[in-house]
Parts: sequence; C-alpha cells; structure tokens
Amino acid sequence: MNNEDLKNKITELFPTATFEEGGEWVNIFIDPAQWKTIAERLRTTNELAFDYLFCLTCVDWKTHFTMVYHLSSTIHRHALVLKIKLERSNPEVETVCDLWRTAELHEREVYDLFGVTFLNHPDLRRLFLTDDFIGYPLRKDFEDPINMIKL
Amino acid sequence: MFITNYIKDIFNGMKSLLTGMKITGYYFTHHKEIITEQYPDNRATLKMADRFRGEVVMIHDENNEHACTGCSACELACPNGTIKIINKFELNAEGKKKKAIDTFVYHLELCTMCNLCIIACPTDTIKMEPNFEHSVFDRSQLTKVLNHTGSKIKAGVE
Amino acid sequence: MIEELGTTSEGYMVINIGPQHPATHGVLRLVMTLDGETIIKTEPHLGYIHRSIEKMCESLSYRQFVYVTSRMDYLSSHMNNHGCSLVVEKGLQVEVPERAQVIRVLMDELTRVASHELWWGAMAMDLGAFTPFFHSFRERETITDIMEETCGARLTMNYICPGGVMADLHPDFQKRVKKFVALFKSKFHEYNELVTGNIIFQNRMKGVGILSAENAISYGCTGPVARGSGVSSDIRKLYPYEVYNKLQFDEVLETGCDSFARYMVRINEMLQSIKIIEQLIDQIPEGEFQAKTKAVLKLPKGEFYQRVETARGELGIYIVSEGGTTPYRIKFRSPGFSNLSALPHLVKGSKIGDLVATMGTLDLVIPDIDR
Amino acid sequence: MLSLENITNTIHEWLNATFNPTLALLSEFVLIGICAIALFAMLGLSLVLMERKVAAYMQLRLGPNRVGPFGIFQTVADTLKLMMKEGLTPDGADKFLFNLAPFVVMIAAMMLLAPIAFARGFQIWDINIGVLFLSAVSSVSVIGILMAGWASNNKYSFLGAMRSGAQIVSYELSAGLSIITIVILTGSLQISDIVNSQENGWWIFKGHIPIVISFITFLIAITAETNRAPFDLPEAESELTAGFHTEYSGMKFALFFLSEYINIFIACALGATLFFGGWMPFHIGHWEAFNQIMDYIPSSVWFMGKTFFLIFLLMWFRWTFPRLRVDQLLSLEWKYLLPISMINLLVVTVMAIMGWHF
Repeated sequence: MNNEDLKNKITELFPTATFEEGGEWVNIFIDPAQWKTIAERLRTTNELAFDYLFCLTCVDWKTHFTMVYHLSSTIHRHALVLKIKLERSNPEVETVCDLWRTAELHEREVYDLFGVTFLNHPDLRRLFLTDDFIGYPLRKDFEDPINMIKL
Repeated sequence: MFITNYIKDIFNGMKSLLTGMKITGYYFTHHKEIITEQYPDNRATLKMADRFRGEVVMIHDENNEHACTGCSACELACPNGTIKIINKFELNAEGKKKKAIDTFVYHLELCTMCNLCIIACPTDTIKMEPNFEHSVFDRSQLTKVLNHTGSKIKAGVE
Repeated sequence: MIEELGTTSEGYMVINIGPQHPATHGVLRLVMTLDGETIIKTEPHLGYIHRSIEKMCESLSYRQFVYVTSRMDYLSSHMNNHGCSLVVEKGLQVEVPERAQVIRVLMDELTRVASHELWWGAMAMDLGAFTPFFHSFRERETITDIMEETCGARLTMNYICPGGVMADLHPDFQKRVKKFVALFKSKFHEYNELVTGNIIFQNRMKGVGILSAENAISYGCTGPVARGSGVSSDIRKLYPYEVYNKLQFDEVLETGCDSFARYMVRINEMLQSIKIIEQLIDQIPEGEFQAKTKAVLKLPKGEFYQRVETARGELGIYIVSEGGTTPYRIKFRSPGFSNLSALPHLVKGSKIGDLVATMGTLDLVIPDIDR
Repeated sequence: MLSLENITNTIHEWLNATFNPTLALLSEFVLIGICAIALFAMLGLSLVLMERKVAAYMQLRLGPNRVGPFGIFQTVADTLKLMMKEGLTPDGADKFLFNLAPFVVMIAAMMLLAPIAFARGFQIWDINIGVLFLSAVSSVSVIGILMAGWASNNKYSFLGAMRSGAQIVSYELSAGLSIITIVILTGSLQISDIVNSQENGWWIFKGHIPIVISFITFLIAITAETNRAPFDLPEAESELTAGFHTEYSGMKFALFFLSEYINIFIACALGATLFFGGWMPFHIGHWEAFNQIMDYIPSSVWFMGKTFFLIFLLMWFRWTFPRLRVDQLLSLEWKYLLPISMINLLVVTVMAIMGWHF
C-alpha cells in the first residue's frame, strides 16, 4: 500500500486521527484514550497488518511529550508513524506489549528515561538506571549538577 | 532401521570429530602458520600505518615555527573538549596587535582520535601521529601542550 | 531494588549470569530462576554500560555526533557511522559521489565479515571450544589491518562522515583486500570442518532456542536472528541504500528457527559479503570521495529516519530536528536491544548450557543494547 | 645398560646390607615418598606447560616463551605466584569441609601412583588387585569435588559439583567395563601380569577390533572422569564461571589444578598399561631380532612415551571440541557407551574363551 492508500484507509478506519505532513511515511496524531483500540485494529486488519513495531520512543517538547510509534508490516511493507500527545505533568498511555512483544523492553526504556507511565504493563520498572534514581534523564529539563563533568 | 541408524550416527559423529582434529593437528605440526606478534621485542621493526590515529601533534619546522593562527576551529570541532587554545596578543613588525597562540592545550586522556580537529584546521597545523604507547603513571602527564616553547607562527600564515 | 538472590519460595534457585561472567561478552546481567539446571525465568538487567548516547548527541553538532555512534555497536562501527551520515545527508539532501558510496559499501561489508568472524570465535568459545576464537582472529586481524591503513583506526574507525568518507582510500587498499579475500576463501572450509560439522556442536545447537517467525517479528528481531527464522529482514534488499540495489547478492534465509539456523545465516552471510566485496573491489569509480558540504551543517525542521543493516540487524536512526545545528532529539533503534528482548522467551525451559548457546547466536553487543 | 631396575635393586640391596630389615623398609618408604612427591611436582609442572604449548600451537600462538628458554619456567613462576596468594575462605562456607576438599582430591590422586609400573621392576606396590585398586580409588576424588562444591556455599560451585557427581558416577561404568575386557584376556588384575602378558605384542594389536573399541570407550570415559573438555561440565567456565572451584584461591586452587593433571597422568598411564603394554617395548610375536632391537630402548622411555602420547590425545580433544550439554553427556554414556561396551565385553569374553586372540 502506498502512502496515499494508507491515508485513505486510515481516515476510513479512524476518522478522529489527524495527519501531519512531511517525512517519508504517513504521520498521524491520535488521542491517547483511543490508542489501544487503534493499535489492535492496526495489528489485526488484514489490509494493514502492522505486525512489526520497529521503533518506539518519546520526544520531550518542553510543553508536552509525544510518544512516537514506528509501525511497519512485514507482509505489505508499508510503514506508519503514530504519534500521541501526552501532558507533561502526568504522562500516561496504554501499553501495547501484548500486541508487539518488543514493546515490553522499549516501554521500560521510555519509562526509565522519560517517566511515561504505561498502563497495564506487566513489569514496569526502571531498565537502565537504579530503582532509587531520581529524575528522568532524557527530559529536557533534567539537571544533574553532581555528575556533570565541567572542564 | 534402528540399528543401522545407530551405527551410522556413531560413524558420522566420529568422522566429524576426526575432521576437526585434523585441522588442529595440522596447525600443531605447522609452526609457520603462527601469527603471534611479539610486541615489545619487535618494536624496532614494528611499523604503524601512516594514517593510524594515535595522538594529535603540531607540526613545527626546523626554525621552530608552526602555522597555528589560534583561530580555535579545532576547539569548536572537538566533540569532547579535548583541545583548549589560550591566545595572547603580540605586536608584530608594524606595531599592530595581532592574535597568536600562547598555549595549545591538548587533553590526550579525553581524546577519542576522531580526526575532526585535523579536518577543521584551516592551515593544516595539527596532524595525527601513529604513536600508540601512551601509558604513563600519572594522568596529569596526559595533558600536553602542543606548541613547543619559544615557537612562533610562520611568516605569511593568516 | 536488586531482588534477593537466593531461593524462591517454590524452592527454585536464583542465580546471576553476569555482569561479570565469562558467558556474557560484556556487562549484561541476567537474573535466572533455575529448577536444577532448567531455566524457569530469565530477566535481563541492563544499564551497566549506559552512557546515554542519545542525550549526549543532543548537544553535539551533526558532524560530531557521528563519531559517538562508533562506540555503540563497536563491532559494526562503520555501519553505525554510515546510518548517521545517511540520515544527515537525507536531511540536507546531499548527493554523495559514487566513489564514496562504493567505498562505504566496501567498508560495511568488510566490517560485517570482521564482526561475524569475531562472533564465530566467541560463539565457539561459549560452547567450550577455544581454538576457533584464535583461528577466526587470524582473518579478522587482516581486516583490521586494512581498516587501520585506510581509516586510521582498528575498531572505532569514524571513517564515514556526512557527505562521503573522511579520506581517500589508501593506495594499497585494493591489493590488500584481494589478498584478504584469497586468504578468507582458502581458510573458510576450516570453519565448517572445525565447528559447523562437529557432531557435538550440532547437537548443542539444533533444536535449541526456537524462535518462530511470528515471534521473531513480534519481538522486533532483525538481522540474522530474524533471518534464521525465515523472516526476510535484510534492509540492504528491502530498502536499498547506496549502491546495494546494483549488486548481486542473496539474502540468506534459513527456516530452522533454532540456534543452528541463526548460526548458518551468519556463516553464509560472510560468503555473501565476500561476494559483494569481490564485485566492487575492481570497480571503484574514480572521482571525489566527499561531497561539498557546508562547514556547519543545519538540518531543516522535521523528522528523519534512516535504517541500515548492521552486522546484528536493523539499526534505525530517528532524528527530530528543530532547524538548529544540533539534533533536538535522537533515537537509536539498536538491533541488539530488540534481539535481547527475545532471549527470556528463547531460553525458557532449557538448560543453562542452552542459554549460553542461544545467547551466542543472538550475538549481543552490550554497548549496543545499553547505548 | 642403565636401567631403573638396576638402580632400585642396588638401593634395596645396599639398604638391606647396611641396616636391619625394618629400618631398611622404613627408609625405603621415605625414599618412595620423596620420589612420589618429586614426581608429582615434576608431572604437574611439565603437564601444565605441555598443555599450554599444545594449546598454543593448535591456536596459532607461541605459548609461554618469556620465563626461561621456551618458557619452561613459566609454570614454576605460576606455582610460586599461587603459593604466595592468599587462600581465601568465604564467609558463608563450611570452613572445615572447604579446607579439607583439596586435600581429599590430592590424596586420592597420590594414592593412585602406587600400583603404576613406571619401568621394568620400578613399581611402588605390585598389588594383586592393581587394576581394581586404580579404578576404585580414582572415583574417590569425586567425593572431594562434591565436598568442595557443597562447602563453598556458592550456587555455581554447587551446580558444578552435582554435574561432576553425575558425570563421574556414570562414566565409571564404561571405564570399568572397558578395563574388564583386558582383565578377561589377561586373566589377572595385577599390573605386572598385565604388562608381562603383552610381551609378544600389545593388546591393542592382539585383541582385534573389540579391543580397539574398548580402547576408544576407555579414552572417552577417562576424558570424562578427569573432567576435561569436551566433558568439563563441572567447571564449564562459560556456564558456571569455574564450577566447583569458583571460590578457591591460592594454594588450595593449585592443589585442585595439580590433582587434575595427576589424574590425567594416572588415567593415561593406566590406558598405556592396559592397551599399549605399559613399559613393555614394541614386540612382534617371535621376531627375536626385532624384539631385541626394541629392548635397547629403556623401558621407562617406552612407558613415558606411551603415556604422554595418550595425554597428548586428551589435550588434542580438549583444544578441538566444544563442550557437551549436561543431558547429552548422560545420554552419550547411557545410550551409546554403556550398551556398546557391554556388547563388546561379551564379544571379548567369547574371544578369550575360544582363544581367537593372538
């Protein structure tokens, strides 16, 4: 499916999704509340069959967070970028590790470095940092005066 | 048939093991294949590749002159803050104030030999030397001053 | 908190494999629950070598951040640099001269062979055979010598830079690569005789660490791990970059789904890489080795994603740019991280010896996982 | 012709002529003790060096070459280092058993030296159940290993010890069965009888294919019993760090290390005695002239040559093969070696009764 068909199909399935121009793939913004149902549809709909989540990350925009999911299909070889805006004070989003198993570690990484809580995640703990670490290093406002090396 | 398979298994297994032993046996008897380099002993003959990046040095000619203008392009290009350039102003022949380097500080302990400073240098003053024996007893010895004492800028380099 | 190491209430034994353990080639730590020798549960604990490269890159310019990525997956540092350069070139819309493209591909394939050589030796060492490690280093050393001569370093080369490559090829490059190819071909049969055909080795590998195609996709496995399960995932074939679409080579697929299939994929991949090198080595086009780029690179506002095939699988580089000289956010989708996530599933219910064999075939490089 | 037999006889006669018989016997004990310990040290040092050199040459390396010419003092230096090192005892360990274990292993290895015939007439104790003694005492060392693994209070050690137990107990069977084939042919358990029975040819040549099969079985079994690769599961370093001796350091570790090599030597000496005629030179039937020439080579050289050839074989195995998995180790024994050696035993028995061997 090329990008145009993909866009049409997605508008048909999820009328609430908004598109973002630019980039080589279709970028859509969706509502965090709908994310789980959309994810299930994307995974199971035969024409879409997004079975491969190849990148999961988060971007700190200072005012809000954006979860970015790069999805691809190993059958149709098309790709889709999903973005979810999260509020900065209490970022929460549904987990997708039951649909794409790779999300389990990736979501733990995002939880560790950004502090985004993934609801219903089976084992949401810090991945890289120790459990008693304070702060989320990849946030833009993270400061670590003790460990920073000044030259 | 069970028995034939059983014997065949044993036979094939033994054969595969003997093939492996043939290889090691070959190398055991052929000492010419040994590839060990006896490092500290072969120091005299050991030749590093010309491009090997071991440390940054500043090129000085026989008159103890270099081409560094103190533009600090290398300092900006360095991702680690390895290079620190301290400039001074000196009077040239016409009595005008001119910027020149006082000290070119190079922190070898921070350097990752990425070659970015060499590329950034507009006057090709610094280059990479294939020297790899950097071990010292004290870390402070790794902080080096690259411009030699009493050296000055070559005439005609801007 | 680090959980109590001891015995669980069910009477299972909890032991550590790593962070300092001969089976983990780095600082991977696995906390395993064992019933006798049988693994009940495996839990990876990461972060022992986490340098937060992503955060570091946010303050480095587009020229500088490339070198950091050599330290990620240090065994395929060329491919990492390649990916970074490609994504910057994609943003800048720079056309790389063909000579640079060919050099890059040649270097990639040489690195791939070197990486697989090291893996092969380390894999055999995991299984208790020490000799293959030294044998594989003989060929690997030839490659690192070539790298040293042309790129100036043996492991973290930092040779590929945005716009092309850092320096032109060394005059001896072609001669030495041909010599290496000849050496490799004359010694390759030993790999099969010493390890692949060995009955003990085959018994250790066959039927161990089964990863079905469906799971391989779901766990996001790429590279030889996915191809061992019959999942076509070679970026060089699927989304060709540089001159890969003009080359004759096969994507190695095995359908065994077990450790042996993954092993065979890598063994055959070495041959494919040699095939690519042979095709290119006599046809390096003349011309510039670097495109003209500005001294300070500025990516336009937007998002850029580029994937390359490293020796371990698909490396994705996701750059969010705000139009400045440094990336706003950068994310490395490293192949090892996803491949590792399949490990607990792969070793469940098998013996400790199988854990070592399976971990060996995943070819984990810990700095790649921890970044 | 200088032979060890003459030396021992001279010493024996001189002692008996000078002192009363009790004192002579006692001083012989002391002499033998000194000899045994010296032999121990020499064997340990030379075998470790040999292992390193063999490994190095198979791995395209030079091996130790810094301490002394060709590195021959490397192992001496290592031994010195191990002696200087602090012998740590872990806090949670069972201190008594932990410290006892290396000595148990060592004593078991030392006792095994007694019935070995090193040369013509050079044997500490020609006991009439020599072979039985050897195979019985060699399994005592497993107690030391189990002790070490248990007392260390370390999970790797524990797993290693358990593996070792399973391994040695099961491989004892096929080792025993392959030894019995020779005992059947010879009709005696005494080492000297077994050696003398090979005066007109070694059993490996006289005994047709069944003896070759039992030799191979024996070789595999002793590789497993001495915990060497590909059967080094008790100390599988990529799985269990160092297995049963993870917690040992300094001299206690050195004792484990040394006893491993002594065990290899004993096992190979036994193999050489049973299948290759021990110190018996290479004789072919009644070719008197040929046999005479062979007799000129001293018997101790024959014995050591054969033993070191077998040791070399074991080292060759070690530096070629990957390690087996624990279940494969047991299935190899119970599914392959044991049935084969049982059938082989039957064949040899028939052969012995019918007198088909040479």
